[in-house]
Amino acid sequence: MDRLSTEVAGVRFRNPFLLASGIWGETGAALARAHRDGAGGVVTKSIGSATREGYPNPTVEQLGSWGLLNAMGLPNPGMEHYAAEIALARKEGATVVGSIFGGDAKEFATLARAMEQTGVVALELNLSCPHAKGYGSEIGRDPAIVTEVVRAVKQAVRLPVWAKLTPNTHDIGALAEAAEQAGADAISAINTVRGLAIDPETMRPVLAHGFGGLSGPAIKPIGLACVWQIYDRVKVPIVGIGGISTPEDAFEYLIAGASAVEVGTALSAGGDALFGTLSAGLERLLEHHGFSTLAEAVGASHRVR
Amino acid sequence: MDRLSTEVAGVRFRNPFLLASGIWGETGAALARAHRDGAGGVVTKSIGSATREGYPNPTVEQLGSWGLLNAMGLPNPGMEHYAAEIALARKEGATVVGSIFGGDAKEFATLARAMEQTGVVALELNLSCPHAKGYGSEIGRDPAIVTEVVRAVKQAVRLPVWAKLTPNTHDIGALAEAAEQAGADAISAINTVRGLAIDPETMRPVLAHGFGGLSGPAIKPIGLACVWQIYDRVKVPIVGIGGISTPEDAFEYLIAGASAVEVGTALSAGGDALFGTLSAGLERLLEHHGFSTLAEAVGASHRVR
Amino acid sequence: MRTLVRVEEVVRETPSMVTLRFSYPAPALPGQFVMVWVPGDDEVPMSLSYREDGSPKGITVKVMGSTSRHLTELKVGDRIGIRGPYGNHFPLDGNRVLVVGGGSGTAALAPAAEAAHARGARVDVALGAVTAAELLFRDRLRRIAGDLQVSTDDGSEGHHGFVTALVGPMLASARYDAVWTCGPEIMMSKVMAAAKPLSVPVFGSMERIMKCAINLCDACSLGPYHVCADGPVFTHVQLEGLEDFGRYKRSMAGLRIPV
Amino acid sequence: MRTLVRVEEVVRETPSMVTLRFSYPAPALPGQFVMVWVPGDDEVPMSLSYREDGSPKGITVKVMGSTSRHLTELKVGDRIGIRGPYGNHFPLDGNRVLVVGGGSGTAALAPAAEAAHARGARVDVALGAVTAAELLFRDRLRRIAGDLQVSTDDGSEGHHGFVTALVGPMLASARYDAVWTCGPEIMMSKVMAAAKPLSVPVFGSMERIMKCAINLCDACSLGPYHVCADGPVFTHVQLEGLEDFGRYKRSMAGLRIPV
Ligand SMILES: Cc1cc2nc3c(=O)[nH]c(=O)nc-3n(C[C@H](O)[C@H](O)[C@H](O)COP(=O)(O)OP(=O)(O)OC[C@H]3O[C@@H](n4cnc5c(N)ncnc54)[C@H](O)[C@@H]3O)c2cc1C
Ligand SMILES: Cc1cc2nc3c(=O)[nH]c(=O)nc-3n(C[C@H](O)[C@H](O)[C@H](O)COP(=O)(O)OP(=O)(O)OC[C@H]3O[C@@H](n4cnc5c(N)ncnc54)[C@H](O)[C@@H]3O)c2cc1C
Ligand SMILES: Cc1cc2nc3c(=O)[nH]c(=O)nc-3n(C[C@H](O)[C@H](O)[C@H](O)COP(=O)(O)O)c2cc1C
Ligand SMILES: Cc1cc2nc3c(=O)[nH]c(=O)nc-3n(C[C@H](O)[C@H](O)[C@H](O)COP(=O)(O)O)c2cc1C
Ligand code: FES
Ligand code: FES
Repeated sequence: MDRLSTEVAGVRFRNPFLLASGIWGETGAALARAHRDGAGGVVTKSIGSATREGYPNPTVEQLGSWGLLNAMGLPNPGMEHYAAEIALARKEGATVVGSIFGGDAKEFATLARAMEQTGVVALELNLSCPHAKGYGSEIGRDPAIVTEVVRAVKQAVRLPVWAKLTPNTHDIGALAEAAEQAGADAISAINTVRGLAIDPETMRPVLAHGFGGLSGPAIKPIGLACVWQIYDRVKVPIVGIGGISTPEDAFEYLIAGASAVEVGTALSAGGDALFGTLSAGLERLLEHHGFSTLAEAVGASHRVR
Repeated sequence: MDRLSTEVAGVRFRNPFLLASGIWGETGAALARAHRDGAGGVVTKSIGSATREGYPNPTVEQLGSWGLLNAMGLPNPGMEHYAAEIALARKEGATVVGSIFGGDAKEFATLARAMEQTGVVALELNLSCPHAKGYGSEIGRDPAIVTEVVRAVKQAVRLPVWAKLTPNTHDIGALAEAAEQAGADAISAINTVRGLAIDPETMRPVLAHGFGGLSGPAIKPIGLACVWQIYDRVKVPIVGIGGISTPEDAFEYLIAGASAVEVGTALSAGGDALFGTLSAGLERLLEHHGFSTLAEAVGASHRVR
Repeated sequence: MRTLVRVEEVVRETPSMVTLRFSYPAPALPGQFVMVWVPGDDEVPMSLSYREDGSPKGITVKVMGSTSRHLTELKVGDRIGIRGPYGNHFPLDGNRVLVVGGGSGTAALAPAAEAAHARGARVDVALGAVTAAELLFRDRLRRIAGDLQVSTDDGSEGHHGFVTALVGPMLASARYDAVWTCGPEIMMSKVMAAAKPLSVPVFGSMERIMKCAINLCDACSLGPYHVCADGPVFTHVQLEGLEDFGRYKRSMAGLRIPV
Repeated sequence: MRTLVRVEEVVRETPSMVTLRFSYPAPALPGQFVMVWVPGDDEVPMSLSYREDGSPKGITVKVMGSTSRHLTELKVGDRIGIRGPYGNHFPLDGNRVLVVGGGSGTAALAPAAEAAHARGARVDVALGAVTAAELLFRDRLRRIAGDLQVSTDDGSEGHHGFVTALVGPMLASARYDAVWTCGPEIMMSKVMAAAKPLSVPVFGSMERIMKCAINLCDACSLGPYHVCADGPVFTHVQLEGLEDFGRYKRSMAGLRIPV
């Protein structure tokens, strides 16, 4: 299994398959379960300063087997209460990345400091949730604000900082550059893509919040394009996210430039067995292509002639 | 069939289902065939100043039944040669909208004048092709350039001008506002979403050009979200595009704010019969919801309480 | 993937509970639940209280707050959105089963009891409610039950007290293959305590906040489990190992709060 | 939706033509084509010259430009991408069929001739090439043909001249249900002219630029038709009505240019 281990900004994960933020991550028990299931690491639900219920139901809409629209609205117990969840996950051996969201650079920095206390191995800044008013893509779409937030967090903590970017932009490369220049140690991409589902019978948007974020296989080509572009623009490692459900999907992200990947929506259908299947399949793919370490595969597609 | 007829900026179409630009529209014979098949109108392939071969193959990649990635690279015979194709389509009775693309406002204006001579009923400005170097989204992503192009075209022609926008932006509403303020008579949305497919075996991007544009069912939620947002920001009519393959899809676009829709990728599987199926189904849906004209349905979802 | 259905029949079961029947073709196993969308309002989980193929499916709603109230006020012809069914189900085996239902919990149990009866098992039932009028599906269950015993908190019918008081004697009177239960957690934990010395396995149906219902959002967390996917039916072995069972649940925000 | 396959066998058929065999499970009808991707190079349409289920499928490539050359230089074990099969096919009926092939056009005809023979039809063949060495599938077709006649432009084998000269006499000698042809358009139009007085229907397989191959991009326009979806096989009735047939094709840019 050593072939599968990977490093993201100084942090080693036993395999590159991380639990994506917002999936199973509201409780420490679920994070621990993902670890037992074989996740290389687990990213927490995005945590804010205050207890937040999120949007009312309906919060998800399944679109065939190829896509999911969600507007959870960042429910979370709040940083203060969440520390105990992380402690539980860490006690069971999980390598935990703490995801946080805030309304401005100061809030991010304060949260980052609190999150650092919990013993997470890295911070992921959710700069990109497309459906939270005043938060999320309102922050993440503007390189100047990305710079400000990342810089403030870097000044506040010693942990590696991953900037999670939105695909709802014309130039994700520019956002990645801004993050890198501000000191981000890694780039996570992508978050969900803004979308809407309308019920033709009642003529209402299906999700209570209206707009939602698209995830699942439908966004894999979008995520791959983003990772490819980011790889061309920055030197820091990339964590690839979006529509990964097979070992091949993950391999494509790696050769496009990702050093690790996060798995989200696919866990709905894949359940407990998915992490094991992904690792076993990727191990075979790396071997098939003659890569003796995962690192050799990272960005390999850029080098094919 | 009168219930289905619709008006976009002073132009009446017998039904709201228009052939999308780039689908079947390289030749007049194909435009005429779409008209015979029952299209309410036909939008031409995007035409430029010079003869252009487009990108080498592979130019398309099918992703399950839910998505298509293409990088045709705007092949077209050039405006001078294309006039004869439009003449042929018009002779057979088609209501033709002329799509053009250019590198700057001046080129757009020149092309617009030439296109106006062919007798098309409206112009669609392709401000949004995501995979043409120096063209496309390089132009369409910036409100200032959108303003410049639309203004130049409006000064050059008397025809109604439709600005076709890219979803590869953080705020399509701002682009729509820019277009409206510059005099655009309608907004078309959306063009394809930037994406990439990599073949895991050869480790190469599948499309010869690398990046492509995602279309088909996968982008319907994205297109619907864009149309909804645009409807909230501008007064001019909207032509909804993206992933429409059923009457319900079209109905959702109408109640989200579109006055007409364009159908693209679905014609691959749907073929000749599709326009008829869509019209018949939409007629039933309008009746079912008690709309005696299509106009009543436009934006209805915004008004449901 | 949400199907809009028309309410075909509305049955007032008790002063606080109403059954809505509707056609929804997806097959369902006894104990599974659906997500019920009230357009313009919330979406909530509801057990299928009628699940047979061919006949209209049904949910039985007890008024708890605004959405459940809204549901009980619907009329024939009104539309609701259904997705699912989700989750696991009560066992499909066992020759003699004791069904212990409290309040609206009986909604999930009735189709399971009927299915067991239909395949030839003997089903005994212990049914509890606050008061006689609130006894859900008493007549429906009497048709299939070998033995049906009733309790009410106010003594207006059957045993005066909690339904758990019926369980001990019933378990002692015969050899059961399993106990199936649904109701307040404190009730279910007492049922387990009663069954434990006799080594009769207990299957209890649990409730936690449901948002996605498809094993993603973690809203329905119960220890290491997700009620929407690993449940709603759990064995006593699973439940007894849980610190939270009978004690804590999660708020809409994921905060751990007392049950 | 593109399947990468390994070249399993390479057969040099003629000085300018090579057959590549590979396993590709999708079923195909005689006359259908696939899109063949040479990784790192172009993707081009190729008729399936072997299409039977169970045995490796095959394409037979004539060197035209860089991609076809690249294909003919591949070795066993090299990988190509395949998608399809696309388009319609030669008829699956007719008791006596005349097959008229010119040059690499015979690649599309051979599987159709074999399929007809396999279902009991009599198949006669007129085969033409520039020179004897370029006669494609002569031996393969001889195995199934009732009558096989050959022509070469240089007279090195069979009739000295064009294959069209063979067609008139053959058509006159028996009652054919259909003529199937593939080759240069000028050849196909002469075959149609010969068959017309006898009212024998002619089916011709056409070539136009293929990009999407899935009925979207209009690159393969032929009058109102798309060769990728409405063809590649057209009847003489369809073709005779077309201004472009034998005269014009479309460039990569969609420009109308002489054939
Ligand atoms: C698997 C499962 C099956 C259920 N089956 C039935 C049934 O057959 N009949 C029945 O009457 N009730 C059933 N419930 C409970 C039912 O979902 C709640 O009573 C209902 O959601 C209350 O909504 P409300 O808006 O009326 O109440 P609110 O005023 O919003 O809340 C009252 C209480 O209802 C519960 N609740 C609210 N929203 C949810 C939610 N999204 N998910 C879970 N619980 C929620 C919470 O405990 C809350 O404290 C079931 C719950 C689950 C988890
Ligand atoms: C339905 C169909 C079936 C075919 N079957 C066979 C076959 O079985 N065997 C065979 O040898 N050839 C076949 N061809 C022709 C084959 O596709 C071309 O010879 C090949 O594409 C040439 O590519 P190139 O790069 O070598 O040539 P280039 O130098 O690129 O071009 C030479 C000529 O090839 C043709 N061509 C190039 N690209 C394409 C394209 N994308 N689509 C169509 N034509 C193109 C054009 O006429 C062009 O002028 C078929 C074509 C079609 C449309
Ligand atoms: C139900 C759900 C909740 C999510 N919550 C969060 C979140 O809290 N923070 C975050 O950064 N991303 C969140 N995401 C986005 C995912 O982490 C991921 O970026 C996205 O879903 C794409 O990956 P996928 O296609 O594998 O699901 C959420 C996604 C889903 C489906
Ligand atoms: C093969 C192909 C070619 C296209 N060419 C053009 C074009 O030339 N100009 C343009 O404005 N849009 C072009 N588009 C975009 C479509 O017009 C449409 O905006 C997009 O495909 C979304 O609609 P759909 O999902 O119905 O296909 C093309 C799309 C496809 C699939
Ligand atoms: S309700 Fe979302 S995981 Fe169970
Ligand atoms: S090749 Fe694109 S339509 Fe035929």
